[in-house]
Amino acid sequence: MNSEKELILNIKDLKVEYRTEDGVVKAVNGLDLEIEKGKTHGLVGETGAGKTTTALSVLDLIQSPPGVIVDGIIELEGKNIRGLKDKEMEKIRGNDVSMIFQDPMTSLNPVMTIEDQIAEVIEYHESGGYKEAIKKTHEMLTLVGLPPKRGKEYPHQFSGGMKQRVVIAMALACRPKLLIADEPTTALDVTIQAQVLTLMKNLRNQYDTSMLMITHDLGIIAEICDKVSVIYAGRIIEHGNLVDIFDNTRHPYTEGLFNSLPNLKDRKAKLKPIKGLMPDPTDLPTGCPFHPRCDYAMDICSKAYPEKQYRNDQHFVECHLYNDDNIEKGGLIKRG
Amino acid sequence: MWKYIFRRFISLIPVIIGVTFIVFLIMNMAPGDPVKSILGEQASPEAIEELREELGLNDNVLIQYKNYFLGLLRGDMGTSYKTKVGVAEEIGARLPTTAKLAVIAILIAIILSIPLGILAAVKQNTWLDSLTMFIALLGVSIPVFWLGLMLLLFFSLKLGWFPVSGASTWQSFILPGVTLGFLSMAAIARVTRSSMLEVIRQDYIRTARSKGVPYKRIITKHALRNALIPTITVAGLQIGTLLGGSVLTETVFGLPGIGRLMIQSIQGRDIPMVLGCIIVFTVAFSIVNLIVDIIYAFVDPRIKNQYS
Amino acid sequence: MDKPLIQVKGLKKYFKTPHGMLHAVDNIDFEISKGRTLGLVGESGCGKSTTGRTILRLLEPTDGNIFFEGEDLASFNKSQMEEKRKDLQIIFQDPFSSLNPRKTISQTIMEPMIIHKLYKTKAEMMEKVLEIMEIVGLAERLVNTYPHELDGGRRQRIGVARALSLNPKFIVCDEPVSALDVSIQAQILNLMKDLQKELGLTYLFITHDLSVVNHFSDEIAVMYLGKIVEKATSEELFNNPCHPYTIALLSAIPVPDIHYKSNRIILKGEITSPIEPKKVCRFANRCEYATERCHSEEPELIEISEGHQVACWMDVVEKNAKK
Amino acid sequence: MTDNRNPVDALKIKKKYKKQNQLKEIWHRLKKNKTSVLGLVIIGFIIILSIASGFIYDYDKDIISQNISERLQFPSIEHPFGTDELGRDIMARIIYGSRTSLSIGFITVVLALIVGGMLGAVSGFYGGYVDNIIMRAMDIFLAIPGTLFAITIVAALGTSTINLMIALSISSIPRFARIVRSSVMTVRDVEFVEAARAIGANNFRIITQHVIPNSLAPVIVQTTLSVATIILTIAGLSFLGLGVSAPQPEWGAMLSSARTYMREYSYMTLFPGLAIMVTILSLNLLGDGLRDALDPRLK
Amino acid sequence: IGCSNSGKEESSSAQPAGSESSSGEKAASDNVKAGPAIDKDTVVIATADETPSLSATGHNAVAGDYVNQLMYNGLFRLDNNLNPIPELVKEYTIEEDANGEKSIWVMTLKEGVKFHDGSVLTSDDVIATLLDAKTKPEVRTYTTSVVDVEKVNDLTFKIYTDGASSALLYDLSHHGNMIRPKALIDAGNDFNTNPIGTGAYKFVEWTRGEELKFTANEEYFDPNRAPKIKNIVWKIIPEGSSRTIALESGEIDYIIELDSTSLDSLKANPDVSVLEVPSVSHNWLTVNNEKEPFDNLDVRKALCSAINRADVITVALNGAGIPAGGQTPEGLLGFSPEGFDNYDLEAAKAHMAAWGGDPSTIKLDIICSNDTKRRAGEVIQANLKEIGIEANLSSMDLATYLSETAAGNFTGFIGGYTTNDMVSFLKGVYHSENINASNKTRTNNPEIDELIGKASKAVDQEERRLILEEASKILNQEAYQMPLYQNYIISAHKANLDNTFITAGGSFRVQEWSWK
Ligand SMILES: Nc1ncnc2c1ncn2[C@@H]1O[C@H](COP(=O)(O)OP(=O)(O)OP(=O)(O)O)[C@@H](O)[C@H]1O
Ligand SMILES: Nc1ncnc2c1ncn2[C@@H]1O[C@H](COP(=O)(O)OP(=O)(O)OP(=O)(O)O)[C@@H](O)[C@H]1O
Ligand SMILES: [Mg+2]
Ligand SMILES: [Mg+2]
Repeated sequence: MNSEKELILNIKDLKVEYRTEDGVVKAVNGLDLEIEKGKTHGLVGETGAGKTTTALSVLDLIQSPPGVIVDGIIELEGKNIRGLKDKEMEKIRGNDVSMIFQDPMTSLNPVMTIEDQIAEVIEYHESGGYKEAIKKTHEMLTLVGLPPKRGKEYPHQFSGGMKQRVVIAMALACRPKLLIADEPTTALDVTIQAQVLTLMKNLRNQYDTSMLMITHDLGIIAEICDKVSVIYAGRIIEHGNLVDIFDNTRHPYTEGLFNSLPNLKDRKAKLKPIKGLMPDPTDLPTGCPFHPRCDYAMDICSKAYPEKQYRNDQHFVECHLYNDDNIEKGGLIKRG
Repeated sequence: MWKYIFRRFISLIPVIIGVTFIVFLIMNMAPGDPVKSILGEQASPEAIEELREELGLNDNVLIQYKNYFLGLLRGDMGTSYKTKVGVAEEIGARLPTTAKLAVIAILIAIILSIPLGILAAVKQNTWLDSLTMFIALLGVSIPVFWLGLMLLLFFSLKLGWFPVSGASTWQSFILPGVTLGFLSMAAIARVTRSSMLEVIRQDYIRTARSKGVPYKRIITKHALRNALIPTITVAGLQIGTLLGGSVLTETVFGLPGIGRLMIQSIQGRDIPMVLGCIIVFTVAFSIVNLIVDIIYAFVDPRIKNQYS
Repeated sequence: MDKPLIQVKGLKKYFKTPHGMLHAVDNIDFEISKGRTLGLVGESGCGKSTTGRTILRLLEPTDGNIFFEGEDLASFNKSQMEEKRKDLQIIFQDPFSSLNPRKTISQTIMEPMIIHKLYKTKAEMMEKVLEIMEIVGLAERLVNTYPHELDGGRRQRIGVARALSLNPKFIVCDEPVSALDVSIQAQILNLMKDLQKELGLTYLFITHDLSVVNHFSDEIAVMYLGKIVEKATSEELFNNPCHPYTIALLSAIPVPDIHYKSNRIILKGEITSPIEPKKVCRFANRCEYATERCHSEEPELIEISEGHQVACWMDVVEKNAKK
Repeated sequence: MTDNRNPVDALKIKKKYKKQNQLKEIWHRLKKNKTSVLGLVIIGFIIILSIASGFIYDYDKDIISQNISERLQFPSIEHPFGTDELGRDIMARIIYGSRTSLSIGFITVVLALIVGGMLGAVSGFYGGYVDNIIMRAMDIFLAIPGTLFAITIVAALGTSTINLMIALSISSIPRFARIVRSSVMTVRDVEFVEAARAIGANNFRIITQHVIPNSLAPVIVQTTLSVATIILTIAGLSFLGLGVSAPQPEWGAMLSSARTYMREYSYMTLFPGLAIMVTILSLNLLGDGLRDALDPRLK
Repeated sequence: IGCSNSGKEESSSAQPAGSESSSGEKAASDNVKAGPAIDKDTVVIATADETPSLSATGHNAVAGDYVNQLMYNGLFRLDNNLNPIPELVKEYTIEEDANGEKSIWVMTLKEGVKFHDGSVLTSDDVIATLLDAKTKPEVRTYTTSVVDVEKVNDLTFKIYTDGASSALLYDLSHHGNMIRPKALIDAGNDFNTNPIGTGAYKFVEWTRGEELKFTANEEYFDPNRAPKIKNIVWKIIPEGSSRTIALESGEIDYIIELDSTSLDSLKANPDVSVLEVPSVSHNWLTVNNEKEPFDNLDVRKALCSAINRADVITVALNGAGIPAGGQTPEGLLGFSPEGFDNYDLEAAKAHMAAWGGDPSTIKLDIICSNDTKRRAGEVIQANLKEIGIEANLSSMDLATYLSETAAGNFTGFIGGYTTNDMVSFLKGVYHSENINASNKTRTNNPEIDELIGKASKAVDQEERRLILEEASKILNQEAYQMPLYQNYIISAHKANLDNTFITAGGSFRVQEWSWK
């Protein structure tokens, strides 16, 4: 692929810690992430892998204390935005980068009308005042399929799916360059989830927005993402495009994720879950953090952290199983 | 909404019946005799007997209560044993003072405590937090009369800014208001702090931040209104406490309020007056609660439709 | 099929609300044979949990019968029911709120034994606790830990262990894995399946995740607004869904396969209010095939093939053909 | 799956893993909050002092014996807090008085908590008309001034510290009933209560084993704060001549009898006032810390 | 003037005699003009208690007596030495009845006395007033001496007493018998809201709980005693320290009840003058003479001599009082110290020994209903310990105390009695007919009852004195109770308020005041 890809977001060697009284939670440990302009980038991983932390670091919204970004570079369109002053950061938030949170039930202010909440972003980032902002709000509401006259209502009068639409309208109101969606449909019902996903897909295409889609649902990835990064214990352990990840799975962890899913076609097949649990983030295992759960673990795995091993110019894994020779062939059992 | 308000008042009726009846019984069971209190140390046996007869105290307690209650139904709260003045009239004369005192006190408390609470929450775990909470705590632990007299000594005697006693001008209410308000300040500041802390951890605050809203605006516009609900509850409860707990303040500042009247009446076993005061307190308390509930509805749209 | 272990007939559960009667469960029938699993799927708020709880009389049924081994649970009095609970258990969705945070694992697992006086001595009970912990895969060293010290997966195992401690015959599983990560979810599902095989358990498996229910259940009932709209064996339902709602539901599953081409049916709008529903097809508002009849008459469940029932006014066979 | 462990071993295993119990853990969390540790230390100090005061002082000689010729002396080395109107050492009386003040405060609150807590628990757990009746009754009690109870009970049963405690308890009952009720109501609908019912637990067991232990945290906090309120209330009652009987030292009574001397001999109010203030302050600090420590969600 | 309320003080003889206008020695001190500008038309008086009623017959409270004195006049009033002198009456004679007893009092009113409503005072008003007062339980104690009244002409009337009566003139000085217009009495006027009398001040307004306002009666009948200050504001400030602060800040001009603790600092304040007068209020530790062992004279005498009265005064009153010198109040006609058991520990121990019982078995519960009494109680408790008695203090609120003590449900309590006349004192405190009421020792001594009867018929002062002294001596010997002190009446006012004076009975005459 073209090495001069245009990046909207480039995270390099991000390290984030939560310094709690029970110890230091190493939530993100040297994470690299490149998101290309106009592409939808999926980030999958189990609970506690550091997905939300990564997303919040981009907007500098990590709860502090206890959270601290220890190291790393976060470039937005080539410009480092890490450590910007609050004032400058406020200009970026909601304008260049906006975010949709997991739970629509709690991410709207219960005592403000929804149109005021949407108009607020517009007011802060665009000149034109309140009237103008409301006008634009109504356009946004129509766009996400809500009648503008319901803008005067409060969040509790809306159902979950409608609230998530409001949140989407809010996130897209200023036509951000990058939209970060942190598990936007996890809290929703299957049918509503399908509605919202379809809506997001359409809007993304319409606005040509780049997107970071955080999820633990590989089905969603398959459906709307271009690129996928698999995160484990605060690091990207496998990265590639959909074909790389879905059809040429290399990392045992990624493989485990697939094997844990019930197979729609063969309902009798026994599930093959990854054994064990996510490691304690205050006390990560040495070497590859996945090795205690890995069926293929070797001596080296507990000693050294594996280097990135590229299968092609973008698909890489961090796993000792692979070297230049066997990476192309692959070595894992095929999933049923 | 009106139906709701109406229902609330209807539910007050059993409480008033219960309260008056129990107080009636208590006052009758309690040692101490209104007649001897009125006639004092020099009372002669004949005078005592005559006055008992005159006040109807020789009747059976239940008959006395029945008479009282029938009067109450007619809107007659009875006549004070001691002053022979109608209870309603006497209370009516003092109610404005107590009401003004309570309102001013609660206003002062709110004006002082909400900023303190916010400050403490925003600066959580810093010395500012500790300091503000310490000031707030002083409020509950300083004896009322001590604070009252100190204020009098300083502001009235030394500076001559406020009158020492009386209730004729608005200035008369400032020092008592501060004294009493200081008491409630602690409670209100503390809830404000903790509910503010709770609110600023909420997801929608993070949402607001992700929209690029400056932090100060987030506190004032997004967080405060959400944090206000528990604050209002406590402030409402405090008004109740203030209404009743104002005795010492009223005494120190010579304010002719109901708190003092009630204590005097209890001490003098002036049963109709005690009952009158308690009815007024009960009604006032539930009106305050009702107002609090209505304010809720304005602050929080989620609550509004519960009243429909 | 064997004789049904549990048989629900005309079950109704209404809730009183300020706005009127909420028909959470409205006249449903089903039966589950011993050792089998019935999956109950549907959108949020359609009455799945209410069904589960009413069967166990955690909620008092408004109407209907619940036959368990031939006895009608609905007619039991309080103490009879308390006695009967030995045989009927439930596993909850939320491993956080379903465990008393102030009881250790062993206390939680032992409590049912104490209540039903299953064993004479504390030591015997403790022995049993350890045995169950081993069965559900909880390490011995965790006996005295509190739930908040554990992760969701282990907590859910406690929930399973608690349900097992009385050797029940029937377990209602109310979304036991929805709150868990995929890999943990798979671990728990495997565990439950193994237990079923070993102990001959019968499950009512409530979920909104169709891929899970497909994997786990022998039969599936699809619920919509308090009614069962379609019921069939899992294979039949996935291969030959008939009710428009079932079809939409199946099409909405995101499939983790980039070669899968979905022809997704997006349902318009959202579930309507279950308060005082009209006597019409409750899905009609969102149904693209809805006819006038759907808006005026309520369809009954009819059997269209062996064990496959649908409640829909459309010509079912025709629809089948279309599929 | 069934290795044959014998029952005795099972218990041994349980013992083996007996590690921190919950109290220890609460203590552990409490320890992290510096201000509440300060509160705890002060309260502990006061309690130790009050226990020790029985050994330090001779009640007849140091606490109640009068020395009119040394009355109303300002603080000095001999009398660090000065002397009162009867020439008694104020410091000794304050230290000794902590016994009465604290025990009235704590016992009263515990009494009120038991009765009010039971009513509140029943009311919150059952809801419906039971709740309605209990809460209306509590409203009635709430409307009756505490002074009235105090006068009636003290007058009817005689002046004694115990009767004073009964009177104060009665007037605190409604408050506790309310707190416990609202706390119980939040716990009542949590799933583990339903789980308990599902395993066949009866209401009594559910209330005592599941509901009450989990609704206790806000109640405990309120309890520490109420102790403070009660101590101040005794001072208030002393003004009405209903406090603790003289010559027994008690802070509220000392404070109120010093009121007459406030302007000229301000130290007489200052020291009992300070004693009350420090106690209340540290109870509050402790209460705040406890609230956090008792919440298992906040690790 | 007898008024209820235990807190009143009492005292001994040393009263400045002399005419009423020559009072106010204390005010003589300073000429430095002080404080904020004085409104010469107004004087602001502060008091702790509010009158229950403005009606002269509607209460028996000190606070009410003060205001009644402003608005009404009696037929008689008490002079500075607490002797009755004519007020509305110009002259009177006493006639003998059929039995030869001096029981017919023929009195003539002053002419041209006008009520506040403009009507002129006549005999009819007197008759209506005295007969009306007899129907009012609140003032019953002071209306019994009048048996009947009869009109002679517009200004002359006859009062019939039950035989000779020494109490009549005292009773006629009491506020309950102050003269009100017949027309209003007949019309059922509410004197609480519309108090019409002949007094030096007219009622203007009453803000309940806060203040009363009065204005001078321009048509006052006695030009020599016409009010000099036009307006009176009568404020209720319940808290003692607040009253003092208000005086210091200049907000008020006169404090009726001054806290004894403020005495020293106010005395040192050049802007303020302090009035201190020993009162006739007699305060004691009362024991229930019907209960063992207090029915034993030795025990009572032991208690009486065990009490260190000087210490009690120091502690309870901050020194503002004099030790009681007998079972009757010093300063009233008929007082005698003879045979009284003064503080003497040895004597006390001897009495105790004479009794022969074990002092530690004595159960004495001393009821104290306020702070002053509690302080006194604490000293007494320590005193009694010296003779081996472990007394208990118990606090009760005033109402409980009043009814429990009247009913005899006590072993001991601290109380007092205030009256301006020895006969009414003896009657109230020791007469057997007042058992279950004001006779709380429950003394039932026929000899005393007889002496009281005799004294109340002795119109001749000297004869009366002798009878009363005899009674006093008997009482001293019987030691029915343990007298403690007669407290000072303390008032304070701005130094430039002139002509202030208080009697041992606690009354003061606002109409005589003037600004310097
Ligand atoms: N405020 C915080 N204080 C302490 N630790 C935190 C905090 N927020 C997150 N963590 C820890 O950081 C790690 C990464 O958390 P993060 O929320 O980024 O995970 P995630 O991948 O988003 O998980 P999920 O799928 O559950 O949302 C976890 O171990 C979590 O416990
Ligand atoms: N105790 C209750 N009182 C009133 N309404 C209730 C109660 N419990 C449930 N409901 C209502 O009954 C309906 C069915 O609820 P239920 O919990 O059974 O749905 P569900 O299918 O389990 O949904 P979910 O997937 O969200 O768990 C809903 O509309 C719900 O609001
Ligand atoms: Mg997350
Ligand atoms: Mg459910």
